[in-house]
Amino acid sequence: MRLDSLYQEIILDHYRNPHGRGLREPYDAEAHHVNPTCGDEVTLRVRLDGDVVVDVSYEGMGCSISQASTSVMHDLVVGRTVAQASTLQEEFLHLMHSRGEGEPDEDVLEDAVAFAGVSKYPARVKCALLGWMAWKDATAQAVAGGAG
Amino acid sequence: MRLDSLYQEIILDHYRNPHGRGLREPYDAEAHHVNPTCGDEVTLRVRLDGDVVVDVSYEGMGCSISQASTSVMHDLVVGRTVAQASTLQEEFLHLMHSRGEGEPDEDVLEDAVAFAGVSKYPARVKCALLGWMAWKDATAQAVAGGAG
Amino acid sequence: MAPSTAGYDVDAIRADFPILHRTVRDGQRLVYLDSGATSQKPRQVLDAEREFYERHNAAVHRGAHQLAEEATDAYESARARIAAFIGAADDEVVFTKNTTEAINLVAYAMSNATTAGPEAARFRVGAGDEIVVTEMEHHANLVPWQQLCQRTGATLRWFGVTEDGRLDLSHADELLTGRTTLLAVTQQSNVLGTINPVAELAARAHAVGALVLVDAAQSVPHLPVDVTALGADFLAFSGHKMLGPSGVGVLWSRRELLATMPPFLTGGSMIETVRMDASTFAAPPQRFEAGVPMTAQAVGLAAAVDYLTGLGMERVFAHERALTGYALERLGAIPGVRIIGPRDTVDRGGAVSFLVDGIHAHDVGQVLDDSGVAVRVGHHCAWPLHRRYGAEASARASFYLYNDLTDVDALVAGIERARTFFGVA
Amino acid sequence: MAPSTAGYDVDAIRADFPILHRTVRDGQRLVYLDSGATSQKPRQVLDAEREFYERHNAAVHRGAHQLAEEATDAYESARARIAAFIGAADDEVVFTKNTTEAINLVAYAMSNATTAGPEAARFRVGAGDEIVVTEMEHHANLVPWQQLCQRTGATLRWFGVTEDGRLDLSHADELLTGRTTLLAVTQQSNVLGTINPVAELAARAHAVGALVLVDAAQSVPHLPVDVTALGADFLAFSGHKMLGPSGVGVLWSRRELLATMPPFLTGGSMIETVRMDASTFAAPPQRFEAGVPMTAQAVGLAAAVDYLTGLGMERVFAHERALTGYALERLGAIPGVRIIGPRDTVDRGGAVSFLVDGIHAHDVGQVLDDSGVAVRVGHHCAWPLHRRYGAEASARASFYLYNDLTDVDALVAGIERARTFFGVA
Ligand SMILES: Cc1ncc(COP(=O)(O)O)c(C=O)c1O
Ligand SMILES: Cc1ncc(COP(=O)(O)O)c(C=O)c1O
Repeated sequence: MRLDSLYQEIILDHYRNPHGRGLREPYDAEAHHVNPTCGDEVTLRVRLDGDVVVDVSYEGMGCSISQASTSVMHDLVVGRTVAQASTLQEEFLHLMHSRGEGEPDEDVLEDAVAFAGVSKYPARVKCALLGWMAWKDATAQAVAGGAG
Repeated sequence: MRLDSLYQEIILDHYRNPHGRGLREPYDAEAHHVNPTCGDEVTLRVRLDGDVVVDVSYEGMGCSISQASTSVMHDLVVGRTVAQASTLQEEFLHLMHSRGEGEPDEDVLEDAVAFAGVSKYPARVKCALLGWMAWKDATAQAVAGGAG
Repeated sequence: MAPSTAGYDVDAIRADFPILHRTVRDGQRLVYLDSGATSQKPRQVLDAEREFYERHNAAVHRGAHQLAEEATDAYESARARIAAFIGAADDEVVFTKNTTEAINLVAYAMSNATTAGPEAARFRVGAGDEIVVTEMEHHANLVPWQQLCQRTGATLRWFGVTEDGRLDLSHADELLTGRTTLLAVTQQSNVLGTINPVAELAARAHAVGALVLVDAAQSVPHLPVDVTALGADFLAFSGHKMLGPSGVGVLWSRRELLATMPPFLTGGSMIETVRMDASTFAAPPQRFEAGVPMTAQAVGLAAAVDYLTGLGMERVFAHERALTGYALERLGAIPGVRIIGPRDTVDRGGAVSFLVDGIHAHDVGQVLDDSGVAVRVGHHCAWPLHRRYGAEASARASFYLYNDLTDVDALVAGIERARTFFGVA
Repeated sequence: MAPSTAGYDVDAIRADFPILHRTVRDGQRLVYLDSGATSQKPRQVLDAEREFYERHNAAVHRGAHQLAEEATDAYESARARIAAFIGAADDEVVFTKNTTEAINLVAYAMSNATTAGPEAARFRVGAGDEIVVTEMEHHANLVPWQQLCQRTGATLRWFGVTEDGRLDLSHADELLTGRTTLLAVTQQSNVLGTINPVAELAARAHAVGALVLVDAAQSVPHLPVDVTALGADFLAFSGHKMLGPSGVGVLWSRRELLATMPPFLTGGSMIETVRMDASTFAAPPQRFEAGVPMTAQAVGLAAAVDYLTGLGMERVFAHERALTGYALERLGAIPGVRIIGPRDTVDRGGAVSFLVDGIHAHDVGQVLDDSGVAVRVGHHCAWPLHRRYGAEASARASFYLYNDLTDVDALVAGIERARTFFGVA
């Protein structure tokens, strides 16, 4: 069934019980992103320790896809190096642009493979990417700030 | 033949030998009109004596239709009262907007009936009206000036 | 008594719209409830456009050959029919690409008045002057005025809205004052469905010497509009929302205003004379139509207007009112559904925006789409209005002349399915 | 050696254009020599538009339902194909309604830079700055710059033209200086047919820090254009002159320029966030596409680009060059015919403007029209250029891919007929 392949159980679980939600101190950088067509927004903070992502905290409003995707991202990137997390971000971006043709590697993307079905719905791809884009932005600032 | 019904002999005669051409003194008012699509222009002066049009003098460049029409107009309005000439102007305007359906009265419009065929060609109607519109404009100024 | 819809044959109408017979999402019947975004097009409109291209296509107002004559006639006949449709004179109708351009045209003409001649004085705006809008405006009738204020130093002020989705007129006297240069207001909200008392507002604005621009993008397609009765100075609407092609819209204004308003887009066909150092401009409407226009689309829009006139706008409005009444009743009966906008059909058109408790609008829209029901989700280009009602987004069903009661039933069934799917039923 | 036209089958091409098979003026074969004003449309383009309306029509970038997805895909695929046609990246192509709007967009963005943030500094223009154009510009690439100067206090300067219809570059160093903010120049003159050395001019303008806008309305339809090779900053063209629908045009610009250029038209779909008192704007190209766009027309233009690519622009250009060479030769042999523009095919496209001694251009055009031959008469929206050559008006034959040698023969026969009719033969 079409709806079930879009809204996989993993997605609905993360939506109902988001991981890592809330804005926490301390943090190195914060980004605020919006989806201009629907008004969904996320405020996201990144805390690094050296080149390791030690916390990602966030708050926002949005649909099941954007909420769940941010929650899944939290689990994926926290504890990884910025380089590893960036690779994951690119993998996920690639999957989202695959138009349902992507074959994601579960060993790499873990729960995020559940979003493969979203890539068939171009209007929802932006929802799935909202948190990731905010993370990318905040992390770039954090890295630049650390270097400066 | 279509061309002959457009370019009647009367038109070609006036085109080759325009009546009243040249800018003369004295005059009460002058108007300069252009046809923005083709660049045709006319400068036209009106001389009134009381309410009688005693001279219409003009200069300009343009196609056969605009040149001939101004020449025919000269013959029609000079010597008439402003009221009579204005009626003629309206008659002619009406004929030009008749799309080939007009039945002009030769006793009224004289040589100007030759332009009936022009009304079938909307793009040329503006040519036939160029001089008349300048006359109307200049006369209105002359009348206003005389009153003021 | 509401106008009768007797003899209104929605099945016959639907037969004219090829797209309504396609299926979506693996064979579901298409239930198109997104006409507020853009309408579908009947065969008659598509045929008129194609006939123009296959028989008469040429650049208008520029050539003297037979095709150019025919194309110019088709274009000007389209203008005349569209003008008649809104009770206007031919030379008061300016073709634009959409409502948005029509509104921007006025906003830019007003800033151009700063460096134009004295005849343009009444369009000038600067520090101390005020532009008044409302909180229910579409971005197209808000952002251009914000920008005009930024360019000129004028101040933007606005009417708020009431809890039940009406304009809050209680501060009208403070808002409309001698400082007001222009009031810009929508005739029908694309979110709430609310029909505003434009004639009354126009009278009040005129009393303080302000100009009045009416955003008619959601009214001209759906109800009889007569510009004289309305009393506005400018009226803007889009062809694509009223059965016409994309790429064509209309700015209507009074002859005497157009006659002194400075130009906006400049170039070919809008000039009187051109020299290297300076130019003068043609009379309206040409002055506001620079370049080769959207001729085929104007012809298509005229065919749309003929189609609407054939049905009768009173009957179109009555049909939509019946659908809206039914939808408000059925949606109101679903637990957890909150309607944003008036809950009855008084002064109200057929845009019905709603929230479903516990399900984000995007997710509601997704389940509806999966059921073949096309609605709009998001803020519908009225973000401040959504904020006003504490909603980041809503779902909107919008009706048009080809919808019927079964479409409303499909909407209701889809919402119920969403509630079950997301476990909030 | 000129590119080969081997295998170029003009009869097969003509079969694709329904209008070319109609007759005019009581049964005369239509000889359409007015493609410089607007081109005719092949069946393939009309079919693509209709298929869009009948299957996929919806508002783009606004909906989440299946039709909205399909419409958005169709629109963005059109953008990608049109971008590829001129060697550009997708996000560097902005849809406008025509060339005129595209040029005005840049001119208004430049005046908006005055009140925009510091990132827009390089677009600012004011007293002491200069905008440079040429004497052969179409009004669309002249009047908007006159108006920009009027709004901002900048000065307009221009390149003259030589007796034989070329740009006079002898004063280039005086014209292009540190004061030059922008050079606006046509790639191919719509009157003279002259193809200007745009890459060279762009290099010289860039050397003094100026921006370069190229009016490609007459080049993109007729010859291979690669924006990278050209080295320009902005390029504008119209769909209707290149087999596409009316109502759609393109502004191309470099990504880094679009990224900092202030918006022009404002409203829906071009925003990032909107509050009542202020808004922020989306990334390009959306920032420059306010309102529901001309989606079906963009789709039609992409089909036109596919058609042109199928033929190959090198071959289209070679075909037109062959026709132009033949026309220059045959017209040159008629006593009393004076050609305005280069008399050979070096750096020259297929617009051939001419005067006939003793017969006004309107009258020449009338006799041609009566013979079934459609040409343009007047100043062709290049009034200063006509004044430069001492002509109030000229007749212009302009060729396109569906014309053949018999069309040139018909033109010549029509001119002979005019000379006989008016007794100047
Ligand atoms: C050289 C040139 N520039 C600009 C234009 C304006 O194009 P449009 O009228 O499609 O905006 C034209 C054609 O009219 C042209 O030939
Ligand atoms: C009320 C209202 N105003 C303006 C617009 C803008 O219309 P367009 O996008 O056709 O310019 C719309 C629709 O999008 C609308 O609903």
